Amino acid sequence: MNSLLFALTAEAEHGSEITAGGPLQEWAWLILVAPFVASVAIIFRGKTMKHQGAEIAVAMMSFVFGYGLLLWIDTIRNKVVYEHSVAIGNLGDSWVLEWGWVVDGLSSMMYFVVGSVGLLVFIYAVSYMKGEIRYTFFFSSLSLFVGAMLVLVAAPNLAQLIVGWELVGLASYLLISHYWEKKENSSAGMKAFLVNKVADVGLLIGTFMLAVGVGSLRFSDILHGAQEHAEGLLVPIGNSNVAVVGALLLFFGAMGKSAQFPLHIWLPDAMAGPTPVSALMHAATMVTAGIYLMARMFPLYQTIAVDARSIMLWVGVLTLFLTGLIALVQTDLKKVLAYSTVSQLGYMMTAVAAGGYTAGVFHLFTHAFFKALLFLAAGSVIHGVHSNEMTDMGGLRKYMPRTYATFMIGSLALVGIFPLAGFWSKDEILGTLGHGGYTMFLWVAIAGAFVTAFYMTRAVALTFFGKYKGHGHPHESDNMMTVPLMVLAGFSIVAGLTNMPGFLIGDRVVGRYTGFSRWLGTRALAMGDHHPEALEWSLAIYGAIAGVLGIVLGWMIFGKDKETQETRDSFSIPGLYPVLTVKYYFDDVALGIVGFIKGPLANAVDWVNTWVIDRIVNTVGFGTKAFGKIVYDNFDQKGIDLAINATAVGSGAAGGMLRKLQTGKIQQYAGALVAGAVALVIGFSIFN
Amino acid sequence: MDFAQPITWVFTSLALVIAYTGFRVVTSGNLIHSALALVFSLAGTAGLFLLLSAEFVAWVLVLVYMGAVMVLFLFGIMITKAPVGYDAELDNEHKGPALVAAVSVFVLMSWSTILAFDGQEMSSLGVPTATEDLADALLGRFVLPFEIVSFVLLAALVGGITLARKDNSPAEEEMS
Amino acid sequence: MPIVPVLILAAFLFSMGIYGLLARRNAVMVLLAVELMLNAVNINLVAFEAMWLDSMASGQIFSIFIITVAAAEVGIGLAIVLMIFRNSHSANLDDFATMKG
Amino acid sequence: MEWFDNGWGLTLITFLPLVGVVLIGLMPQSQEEKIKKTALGTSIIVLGLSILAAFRFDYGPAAEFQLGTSLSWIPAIGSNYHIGIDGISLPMLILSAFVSLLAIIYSWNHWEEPRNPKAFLILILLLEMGMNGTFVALDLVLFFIFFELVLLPMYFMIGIWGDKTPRTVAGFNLTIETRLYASIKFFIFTLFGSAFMLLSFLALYFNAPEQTFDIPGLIAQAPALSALPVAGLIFAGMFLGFAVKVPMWPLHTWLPDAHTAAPTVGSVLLAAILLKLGSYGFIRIAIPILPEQAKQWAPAIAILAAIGIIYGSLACLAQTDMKRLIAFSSVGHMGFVMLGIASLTEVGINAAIIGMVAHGVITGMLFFLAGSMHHRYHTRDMLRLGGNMKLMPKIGGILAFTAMASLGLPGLAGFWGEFAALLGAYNPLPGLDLGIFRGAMVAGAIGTVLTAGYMLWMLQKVNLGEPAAEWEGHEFADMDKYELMAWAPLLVATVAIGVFPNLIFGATSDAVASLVQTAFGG
Repeated sequence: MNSLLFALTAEAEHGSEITAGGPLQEWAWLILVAPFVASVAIIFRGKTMKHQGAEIAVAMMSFVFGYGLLLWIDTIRNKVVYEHSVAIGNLGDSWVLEWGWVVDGLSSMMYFVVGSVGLLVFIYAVSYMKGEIRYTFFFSSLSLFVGAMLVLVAAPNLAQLIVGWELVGLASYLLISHYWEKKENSSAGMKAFLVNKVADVGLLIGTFMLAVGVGSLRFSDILHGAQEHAEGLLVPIGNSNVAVVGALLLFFGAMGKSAQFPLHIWLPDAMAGPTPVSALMHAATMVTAGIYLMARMFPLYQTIAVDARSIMLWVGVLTLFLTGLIALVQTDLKKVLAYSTVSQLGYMMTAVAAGGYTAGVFHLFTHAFFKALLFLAAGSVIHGVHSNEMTDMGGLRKYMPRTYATFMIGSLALVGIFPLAGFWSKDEILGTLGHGGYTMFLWVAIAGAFVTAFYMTRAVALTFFGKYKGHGHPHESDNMMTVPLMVLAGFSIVAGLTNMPGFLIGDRVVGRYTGFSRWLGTRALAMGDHHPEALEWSLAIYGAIAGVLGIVLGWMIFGKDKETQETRDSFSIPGLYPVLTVKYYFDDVALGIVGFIKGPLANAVDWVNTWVIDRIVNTVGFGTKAFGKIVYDNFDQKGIDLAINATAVGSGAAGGMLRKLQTGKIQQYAGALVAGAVALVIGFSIFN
Repeated sequence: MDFAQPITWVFTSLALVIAYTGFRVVTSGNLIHSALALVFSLAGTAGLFLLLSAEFVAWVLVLVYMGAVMVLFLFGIMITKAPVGYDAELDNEHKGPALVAAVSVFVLMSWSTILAFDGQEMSSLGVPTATEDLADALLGRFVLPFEIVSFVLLAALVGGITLARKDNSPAEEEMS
Repeated sequence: MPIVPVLILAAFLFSMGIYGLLARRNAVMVLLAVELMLNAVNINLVAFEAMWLDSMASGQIFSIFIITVAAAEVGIGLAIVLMIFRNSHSANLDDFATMKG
Repeated sequence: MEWFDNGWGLTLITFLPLVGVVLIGLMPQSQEEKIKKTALGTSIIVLGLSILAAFRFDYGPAAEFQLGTSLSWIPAIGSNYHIGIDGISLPMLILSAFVSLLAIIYSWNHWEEPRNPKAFLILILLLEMGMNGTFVALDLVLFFIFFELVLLPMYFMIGIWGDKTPRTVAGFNLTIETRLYASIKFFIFTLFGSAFMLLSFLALYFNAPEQTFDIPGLIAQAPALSALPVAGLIFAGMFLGFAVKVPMWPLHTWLPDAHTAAPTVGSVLLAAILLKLGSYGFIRIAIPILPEQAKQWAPAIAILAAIGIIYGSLACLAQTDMKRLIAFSSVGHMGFVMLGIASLTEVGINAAIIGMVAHGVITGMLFFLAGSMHHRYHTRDMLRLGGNMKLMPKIGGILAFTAMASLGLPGLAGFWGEFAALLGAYNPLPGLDLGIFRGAMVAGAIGTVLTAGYMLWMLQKVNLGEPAAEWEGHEFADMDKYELMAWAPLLVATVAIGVFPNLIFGATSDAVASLVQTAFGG
C-alpha cells in the first residue's frame, strides 16, 4: 500500500540528474532559497529588529555573494557543468514539472553578478532609504527580487524559468510602485507588469512550441533536439517551422523583459521607484533576464532557428540607436540612464543575434557593474540635492567629490574608453558584427557608441559642471553609500580584464587571451560563436573614435553649462557661436547636425515614443476597458439576461394562474383528495 | 345470509343501530345530538366486536371512546360555545358534492368488497380471543409499535397542554 | 356467518364519515366525522381477524393501536380547535382560509 | 481501521453534517454559543475524517475506487448506495471539508442580517453534506440527489441573508431586491441544467446493454454506450447540466448576480466548491462514459472556454463592484479549467483538477476579503474605496497577495493550472482539431494578460493611493482573530500547492492517466 507520504515523495526520486560537481554544487540550492526565506522573515520579524529587517537582507545578500563567488571560481577552475532537478508533479503524458538548479559557466557568472551587484545595492540602500516610508517592506521586496532572478538563472527547464521570470515581474511591480500614494507611481508599476505580461504570452507560447516539439521542458533536451534537428521542431508553419516561430516567440518574451524597442516603454517609467531599485533592475536582476534567456537558448538560434536572427538583429539595432537618441532630450538624470540602459541592451541583443554569444554575455557582465555604479551615483546625487532634474543640479563636482569621481569612471566605462570595462565588451560586439559581415549594423552600432558618448557627456556636464542651480546645500553622501560606489568603480575598471584579448602587432600576438568565453561553458554543446582571440584594431578604433567624438562634441556643447540657461530644447546656444565660428564653421555643421539630432529628430523619436507607441499602449489599455464596458452593458446585461428574465417572468405568470387553486379551505382539499382516490380506483378497475 | 340463525338477527339489529346513529352523527342539526349519536354508534360497534369474538377490543372501545373521548368532545363543544340547540348553519354549502363523494365511495367499496369476499365465512364467531394471547402479541411481536404509540400519546399529551394553555409561557415570549 | 354484510356496514360508516368531513362547517363536527371513519376501519380489521384467525391476533392489536392514536388525535385536534376559537372566536372552518394563495 | 475502509469512513464524512444539523435543530435558538460549537465540532470531525481518508488511501492503485462500499438501495431500479473515492475525488473531498470548516470559523462573528446563526449554520452543514456526497457518490441516482441537495441551502442563503438593495431587471420595467432576483436566477438556471442532466442519466440507464446506474459499471460499457444513436443527445444533456454549474459562457449570467448577492460565506462556498461540481461531473461522468461524444464536443467546449476567458476578463475591467469583479473573474478561471478538460489529455485534466483546487482556495479567499471589507466600509464600490493599505494594512496585504495568486503568479497555486491547461490545449488529444485548440490556447494566454490587468487595476483602486476623504477620521479594525484563523490555512495552502504541486498531482496523475487510457485508449 502506498501511503500519503510515499505519494508525495515518490516523484522526487525520479528525474534527478547529476552531471558532475561536488558538494558545493549540490548545496547551491541554498542561494535560491535564502532570498525567499529572508523576504518572509523580514516581513514577519523585520519591524521588531534594530535596523528594521535590513540586516537580514544584507546578511542574506552577503551569503549569496559569497556562495556565488565560490561557485564561479570553482566552475572556472574545474569546468563544472552541474544540473539537478527535483520533480514536483507529474502532469501525465510524460510531462514532469521540476524545480532544479544549474551550475555552469553562464549561470554561475550570473550568480556572481547578481550577488555582487545585489550586495552593494543592498548596503547602499540601507543608508539611502533611511527614514523612507515602508523601509521594512522595501527590503523584503528587494530580497524577493533577487530571489526571483536567481530562480530564473538557475532554471534547468523552461517552466521554472517562467516562474522566476514572472516573479521578477512581481517584485519589480512592488518596488516600482513603492511610493504608491501617488497614482503615477502605482501606474508605472502596473505598466511594467503589464508590458512584461504581454511579452510573457510570447514566452509561454514559444515554450509550448519548443517543449512539445521535443517532448520535454528541459533546456538540455530542447537544445539537443535543436542540434539534432528533431522532427517535432521541423513541423512547418507557413513558410517557416516550429523551431523558428518558437524561437521568435521566446525572443518576443525577452523583448519585454529586456526592454527592446518597441517594448522598452516601461523602463523609463520604472524610474518612479527608489534609485537602488533602478540600479538593481538595470544591472543585475531584471533587464538582463531577456539577454540571459537568449544566451541560454543560443544553440537553438545557431542551429535550427537561424532564420529568426535577422528579425532579432533589426530589433536590437533599432533599440540601441533610437533609444540612445531619446536619452539626449531627457532632463531627469535617471531617465537619461534608463534610456542608456535600453540602448545598451540593444547592443547585447544585437551581439547575440549576430552570433556573438560571448560578446553579448560579456557586455551584460561589464554593463552590470558600470550601470549599477551610474545609478547608485545618480542616487547619491539625488539624495544630495533632493531632486531628479538636472536643471536643479550643476557644479556638484565640488560638493560631492567621491560621487563625481565614481560617476565619471562609470560614464567613461559606458562610453567605452580604453581601458575601462566598456571598451573591451563593446569592441567584442563590434568585432562580432564585423566578423559576421553585418556591415550596416556595424555602422549603426558605431553610431550608437557616438550617441552614447554624447548623452553621457551631457549628463555629466549638466550634473557636475557649471554652477549649482538647485536649492539648499548639496552634501556628499555617507560612507554606506560611497563605499559601494567605489567598489563598483573598481569593478568597472577591471571587469574588462576578464576578457582581454591579445594585441596583434604585425602577425604576432602579444599578451594572452584571458578567455571569458572559456568560462561560459554550458552543456557540451557547440556554441558556434565567434570570439576574437586578438583585438580587432580597426573596429576598436572606429568604436573609440565614435566615443571620443561624442565626448568632445558633447563637451563643446554642454561643457560650459549653457543649456539650462535657456530652455532645454533650444537650438541656439549662445556663447557657443563664437567658438564654433572660429572653428571653420565645422561646428556650425556639427551644431546643425547635433541640433537636428537633438532637436527635431530626437524630439520626433520622443514624440513617437510618447504619442504613438505609448499612446497605442494606453489606448489599447483604456479602449479594452471601454470595450469591456460596452460588451458588458450591451451584450451581457441586455442580451443574455433578457432571455433568462423572460423565462422567469413566464414561470411567474403560470404560477399566478395556478395559485387560484389554492383557496385555503381544508375541506375543499379533502374533497379533491376523495375525488382523486375515487378516480384512481375507477381508473385502475377499468384498465385492469 | 341465513336468517334462521339467531346470530344473524343479532347482527342485523346491531348493524341497523350503528348505521342509523352513524347517519345521524353527520346529519343532525344539533351538535349535542350528533355527539350522542356517535356514542350510540360506538356502543353498537362494541357490541359487534363482542359478536366478532374481539372481547378485549370491545371493552377498550367502551372505556376509551365512550368514556374518555366522548367526554372530551363534549367539553370541546361546550368550550367553543357551539350552539347547543338546533343550528341550520351547521352544514356548509357543499352538501351536494359531499353527498356525491360519499355515495360514490360507498358504491365503490361495497362493489369491490362483494367482488373480493363474496361467499367467505367468518369461522371463529363466539370464541373470544383470550386476552392473554393479545397481551403476548402486544408485548412480544408488536412491542416496538406499542412503545412508539406510547410516545405518540405522550407527545400528544404535551402538545395538547402546550396548545391549549391560555397564558403565554416564558418560552413563547422569548421566541416572539 | 358471511363477512360481506359486516364489510358493507363498515363501508357505509366510512362514507358517512366522508360526508361529514366534507359537509360540516363546525370543526368539532369534522372531528366527529373523522372518528366515525376510524371506527369503520376498526370494524374492518376485527372482521378480517375473525375471518382469517391470525395466530398473533394482528387485527385486534391494530384496532387497539388505532383507538390509541385516535385518542391522541382527538386530544390534539380539540386543542387546535380551542386555539383557533380563542384567536378568532369561531370554530367554523370557512373562516380559516389563511392558506389561501 | 477495518470499519473505516469498508465505507463507514466515507459514509461518516458524508452524513455527519446531518447529525450536526439534527443536534443543532434540537437546541433552542438562545444557546448561540452551543450551536456554534456544535457546528464547529462537526465540521472539524468531518475534516479530520477526510484527512484520515487521505492517509488510508492507497496511492499505488490511485485509479481504483477505494474506501467505499456498495449496498442495495433501490433494488427496483438497480440503484445502489455505491460510494468510494479515487485520486480525482480525494482532493475535491478534502477541499470541500476544509473550506466548510473555514466558513464556519469565519461565521463566528460575521453575521449578515437577519442573523439567525442556528438556521445559517444548519444550511452550511447541509451544503457540506451535499458537496461531500457528490464527491463520493459512484451511482448516478446518488450523485444526482447530492448534486441537487446543494441547491436548496444555497438558495435560502442567498434569498434570506443576501444583499437587500433594490435592483432593476434588465429589459423589464421592474425593480426587486437583489437577493430575491439573484436567488431565483440561481435556482432556475441550475434547475434548468439539471433537468436535462437527469434526462440524460435516465437515457443512459435505459439504453445501456446492462441496465444500471452504477458509474464504474457504465464506464465499463462505454464503447457500447458511445455507439448508441442517442449518445449525442445524452452528452448534450449532461453538458447542459454541468456547464451551467461550472459555469461556461454563455450560461454564466447567474454567477455574478448570485455571488454579488450572496452573504460572504455563501459566496465563498459557491466559488470554492459548488462551481467545481460541474467540472467534476465532466471528469467523473461525462467524459469516461461517453468518450466518443466528448471527442466530438471537445472543440466546441474549447471555444466556449476560450470565449469565457476573454469575455470574463473584459467584463471584469468594466466592473466597479468589487464582489462582482471577483465573480466575473471566476468565469475566466473556470474557463481555464474547462479548456484543460476539453483537451482530453492527461495534462489538461490534471490541470483542470489543480485549477479547480487552486480556484477554490484563491477565489474563496478573495470573497472572504471582499466580505470583510464590505463589513467595514459598508460599500463595495471600488471608486469610493482607496488607500486600503493605509486603513487596514493586514487585510490590504492579504488582498494584494491573493490578487497576485489569482492572476496566476508562478509559485502560487493558480499558476500550474493555467500553465498546464494551456500546455494541454496546445497539444490536445490526437484527432482533435489543432487549429481550434491552438487558437483557444492563444486566447487563453491573452486572457492571462487581461487577468493581470484587472487584478492590478483593482489593487490600484482599492489598496493603493491615499484614502478617500469620506474615510478620514474613521477607525477601522484590521483583521481579527477569527478572520486570521479562517484565512491562514487558505494562504498556506496557496503557497504550498504553488511550490509543491505534487500535493495535488500526487493523487491525481495516476487516476487521470487511467481515465484517459480507458476512455481514449492512450
